[in-house]
Amino acid sequence: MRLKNNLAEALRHKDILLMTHIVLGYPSFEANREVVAQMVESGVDLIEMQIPFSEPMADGPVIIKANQDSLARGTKVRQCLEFAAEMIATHAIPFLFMTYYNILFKYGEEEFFADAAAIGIQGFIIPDLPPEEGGAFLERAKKYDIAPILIFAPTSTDERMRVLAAAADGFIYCVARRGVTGSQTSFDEAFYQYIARCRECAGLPLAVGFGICDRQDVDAIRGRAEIAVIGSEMIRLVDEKGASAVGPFISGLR
Amino acid sequence: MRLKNNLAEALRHKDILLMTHIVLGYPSFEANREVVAQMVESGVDLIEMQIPFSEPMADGPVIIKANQDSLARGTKVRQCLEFAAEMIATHAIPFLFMTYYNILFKYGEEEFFADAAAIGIQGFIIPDLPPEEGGAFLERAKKYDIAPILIFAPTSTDERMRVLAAAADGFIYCVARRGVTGSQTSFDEAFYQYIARCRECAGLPLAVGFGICDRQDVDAIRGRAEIAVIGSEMIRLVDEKGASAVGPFISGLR
Amino acid sequence: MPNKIGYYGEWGGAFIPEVLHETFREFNQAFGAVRHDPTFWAEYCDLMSTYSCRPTPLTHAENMSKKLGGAQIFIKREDLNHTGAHKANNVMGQGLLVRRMGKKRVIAETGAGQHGVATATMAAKFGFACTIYMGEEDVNRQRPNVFWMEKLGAEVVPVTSGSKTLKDAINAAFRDWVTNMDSTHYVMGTVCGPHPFPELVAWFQSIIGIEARKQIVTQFGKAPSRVYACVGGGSNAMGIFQGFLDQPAVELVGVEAGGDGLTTGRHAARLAATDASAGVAQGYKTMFLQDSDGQMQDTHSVAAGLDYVGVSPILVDLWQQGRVRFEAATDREVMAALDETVKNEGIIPALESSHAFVQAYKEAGQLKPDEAIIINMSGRGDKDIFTIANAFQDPSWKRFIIEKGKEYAAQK
Amino acid sequence: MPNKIGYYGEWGGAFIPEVLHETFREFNQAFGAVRHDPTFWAEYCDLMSTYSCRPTPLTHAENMSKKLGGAQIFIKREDLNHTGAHKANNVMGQGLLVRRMGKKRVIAETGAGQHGVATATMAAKFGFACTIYMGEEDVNRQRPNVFWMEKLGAEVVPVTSGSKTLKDAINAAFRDWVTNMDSTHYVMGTVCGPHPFPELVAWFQSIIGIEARKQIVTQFGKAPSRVYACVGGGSNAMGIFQGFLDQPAVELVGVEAGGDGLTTGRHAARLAATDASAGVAQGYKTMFLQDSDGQMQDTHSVAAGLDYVGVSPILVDLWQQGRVRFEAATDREVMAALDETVKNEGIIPALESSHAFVQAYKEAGQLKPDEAIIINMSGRGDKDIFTIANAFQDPSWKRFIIEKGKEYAAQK
Ligand SMILES: Cc1ncc(COP(=O)(O)O)c(C=O)c1O
Ligand SMILES: Cc1ncc(COP(=O)(O)O)c(C=O)c1O
Repeated sequence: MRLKNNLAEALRHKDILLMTHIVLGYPSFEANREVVAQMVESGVDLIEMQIPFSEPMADGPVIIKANQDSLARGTKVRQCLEFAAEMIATHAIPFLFMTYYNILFKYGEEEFFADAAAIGIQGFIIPDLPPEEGGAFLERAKKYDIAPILIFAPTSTDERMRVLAAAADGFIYCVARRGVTGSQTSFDEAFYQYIARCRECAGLPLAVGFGICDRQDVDAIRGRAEIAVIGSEMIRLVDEKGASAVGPFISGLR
Repeated sequence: MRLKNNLAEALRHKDILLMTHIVLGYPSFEANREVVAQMVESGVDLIEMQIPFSEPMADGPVIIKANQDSLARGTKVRQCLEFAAEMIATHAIPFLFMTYYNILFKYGEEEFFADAAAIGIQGFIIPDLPPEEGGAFLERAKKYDIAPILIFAPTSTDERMRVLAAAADGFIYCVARRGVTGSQTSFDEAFYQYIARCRECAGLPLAVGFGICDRQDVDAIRGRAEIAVIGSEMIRLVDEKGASAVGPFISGLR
Repeated sequence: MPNKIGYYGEWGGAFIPEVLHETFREFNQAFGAVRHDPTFWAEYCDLMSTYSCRPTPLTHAENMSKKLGGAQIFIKREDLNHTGAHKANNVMGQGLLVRRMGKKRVIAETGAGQHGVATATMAAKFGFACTIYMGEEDVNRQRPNVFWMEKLGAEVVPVTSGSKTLKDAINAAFRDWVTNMDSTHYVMGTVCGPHPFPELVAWFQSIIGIEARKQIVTQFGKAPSRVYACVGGGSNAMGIFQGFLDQPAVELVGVEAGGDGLTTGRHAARLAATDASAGVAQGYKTMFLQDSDGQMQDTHSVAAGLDYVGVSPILVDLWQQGRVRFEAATDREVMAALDETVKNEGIIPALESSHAFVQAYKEAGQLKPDEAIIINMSGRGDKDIFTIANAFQDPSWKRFIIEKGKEYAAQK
Repeated sequence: MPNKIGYYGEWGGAFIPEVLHETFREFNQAFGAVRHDPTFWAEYCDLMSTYSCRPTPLTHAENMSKKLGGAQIFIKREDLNHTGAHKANNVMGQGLLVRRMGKKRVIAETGAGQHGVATATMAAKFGFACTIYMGEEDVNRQRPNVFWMEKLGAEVVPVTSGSKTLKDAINAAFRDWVTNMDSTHYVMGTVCGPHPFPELVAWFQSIIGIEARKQIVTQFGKAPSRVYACVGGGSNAMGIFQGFLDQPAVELVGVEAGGDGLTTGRHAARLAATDASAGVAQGYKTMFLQDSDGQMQDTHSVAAGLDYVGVSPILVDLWQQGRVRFEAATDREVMAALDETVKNEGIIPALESSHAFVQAYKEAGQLKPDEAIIINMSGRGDKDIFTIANAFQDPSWKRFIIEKGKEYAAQK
């Protein structure tokens, strides 16, 4: 409930929250450190930190490359936890882990929850763990009060959305379109209808992700969902213009 | 009977006759002319002139190449007949045609016999025409008195030799060994037994061919057969040393 | 929850992104329908006997049997399938299913290229659009197959992420699928991936074992003592093993890629070596070659089709139960067994299949001449000409390629 | 004399050098014995169904049938034979005969390389020594087949005389035979050459027609209206035609290599064009492409296996009788039909076989949908990858070859 409450608090002051995405260890932990600082300073409301995985099945080219490069530089899961601990200790906003299930599985699910809870992680986004496979995961999420962020997709039926919402906590991650991360999304009538369906079924704040890259995109979401997620675009920006470009970019979004 | 009689006449003076081989148009008709002249001068007793064919199935590499080169220079069957006419008119020894059956077949068998007889050809050696396929051929050979030279092979049974001898005229061409023209033959006990079988079955003079290249080879035949045939070795000699080497070579054989 | 549908012991499952949930629901439904429709299996058998040449023969390898002086060696000839490997069985079956589902496009991953060629072939036959994902390293190893896929009308996409081999091609195919799930069916090439793929692929491949079980009795008079199959994902092995699972006296042996040797780290042996551990990736839970963080490791094999980090959850379960024994064959052993088979039997196994031959040849002498063993020859080696000619350092082949290369370079 | 044994009308015979007389006597005797021994044919069928995969399927080409809007097109799948072509039928049959004759070595000519691979395969299976003669030009056109022949343990001798193609390979094989007739059998690859080869090869290949005749009735309900086969020497054509010779309503169509076109002189059409005339060469009498002196002419075809000056004496006789119609397909038409077949049916015919497809596609529209035609697909196109990739000027194939070539050149 912690994350949900924190978001409710934040939403008292803002009509839309911003969640940004980083891949841990890419281009380096030092760069991550600077990027996170800039994000927090320029008003980002929550940050999902991706622990890199060799098989990022649901990600697009930009994030795949970031995962690969980070691993190639030797990034370990333990380092990711340490870095996360440091960020959480330094910055007052909620931090989440995004990764694939094998990272938890191999670490030991119970141990991973325990260690993540110990450092103050508030939520997990695991795109390859549907609730059907995540029975123990969902129980542990409750036990450790780490929100299991579940995903709605445009292909989800109302019925399915309700099943997911019942198991989720914190917020619902609404994937704006079919496909993987990093491509353009068109915010059209079909999209608005989809978000309305999400709202109807969710009973939790809605985050909209996949393909959000500028103020116009954020405006399209404002009033329809609570959180705009900036993922691949963040990485692209740091790649092209360096960490110092993050602050101005974020400030211009809202 | 003409060829047989001519050979009988020659054998009254010599204990072994020499038959040499040329490929018409190789390396050129001019060279053929000089080679034949040298052969006759140095005592060759009969000459087989091969009309080149594109598929010299029973020949070895030296003669294959000569056939090919001659054809590549444009040698035609008509030219071969004209050249043969000139040789026969110029030199007093018997001349034979050696070729493959398709040359006769395509020319027209009857016409070919008629034209060859008209210029005085005394025999035909057609290695791919067994008597089973040569019924008309054998009749025409009688009609035009052109000796059909048939071939004995080491694989021929006595019975087969008798069948062949009954159809043949002039002499029998005893192939000294298995294989095609142009390789070395070893004149050993098995060979002597084979020649003895040939003698027993033939009732005609015997020519021994395939792989005869020097005096020693001729000596091995002397007293056992009537004719030594020098084939590929003749061509090799002209290739390597030119037409002028033919005279001395022949003189040294006997 | 956890709901144990799609599990074999503790292995399997369906770890799929939410966007595919509905697609899998429909897929499971369609599969469930045909699974219990006898006309579907009949349609499948008819297609396989008129378009491919099933039943494929069971060949008695008389010369090798004599040479090794032990068991009578029989070879199940999946190489004689249309497109040259057992992959055709799975693909044509899925093609029929896709047609029933009304989809118009298929995608597939491929390692050795055999599954890609088979899928492209099926797509041509059924009139589907087709995209094939293939690791860039495999594109180079299996160029002739790439050429044929393109001629068959498929788009071949070289995958440059990760280790650029089979596992990365699978990821890439999933990425396509989550984008185009409405029009598209993903034709998984082996008994891996999320449920129902393992069950589906095992079902279509069971045709191998059904035939082999009958054939060995007809030709030899009794069941074999052992059955050998190479194991990449495990589809050809599952195919033939299913014919004998209920006969405990028939020992089933899976042969993995030993690469440079099990102690070198350069191999792809999940169960014959001790390097693998349980994990979840590519949509299913199995034994993966991964590091202590759960990152998948680079694998190595001379055979592209065995060069894979995971393995069928069904086989892991059978291995845990002790029903299937696992062994590994090194690249070097594979080349030798291939050479011996070609020279003595006039049969050219694929590099993948040659792994099964290695182990069978090692063990044949332990058995008596009145016993039989079956080697599943999953495919033919024609596709491997570049790899094989290379491995044998064939000088005239090299000269030929150098000349051709010069000729093409001069044209540019 | 003339004794008409071994003649078909005025065609055929046995124009052999005397040194082979005894060999042919034994050969005729051995053939005569097995010809009338029903156990031999049973042994042959058993071998073909366990070592190769006979019966080969008859595939309904639904897409092309629909596209052309005429007859139902069926394809007899000789490509699914072991080694990938109908050549296996002949070769395995002769192998059984050689074993009965007690010989230990086989030789053969080859054009496309298919007959060479098949013979080398048979030799490996039967434990015979093996030498293959192949025109140098064909060695270059069909390099993959050369590689496999060598791996199969055969010695491949490039023939550099004459036009360096099939006819010269035949001459070379005869030269070997007249040297080694005691130990050696010459496995002639087609229904040509001296008697009894045409009869022998036609007999073994008749298995195609026997099967096809049954299959078309089972699958389509009645006999086909037309049957198409490419004609090099004529063995695959004779094979399938024999199944329908006694059904006059079935029109039989042989398709020759039209090369650059029948008027260009660059082709290998003996009966579909007017360039050929009667002649005697390579041991038999037939229609040859020869000049007015009787010298054989250079022939041309994109398909090495059709690039031959002569043709089966049996087919010439059937042609004279009006029983078999002859047509020709140009290289260009062949590439187009190949492409269409690959894309629409997922089937890759050999360049040789593609000739039959050309003519069938031209004529299918003249017939009604309730009629059937059969195309004999004599072999698969894998072997032709270098020729096909070249003909299509495939850029990635070229790039691949250039790279490989550089890699090999650097190793030297
Ligand atoms: C010929 C052949 N055999 C075996 C395999 C391995 O796959 P599986 O283990 O699923 O049979 C492949 C894969 O491409 C293959 O092409
Ligand atoms: C696939 C294929 N088809 C046809 C032929 C032509 O031979 P035939 O006319 O004897 O069938 C060949 C000869 O090599 C061949 O390889």
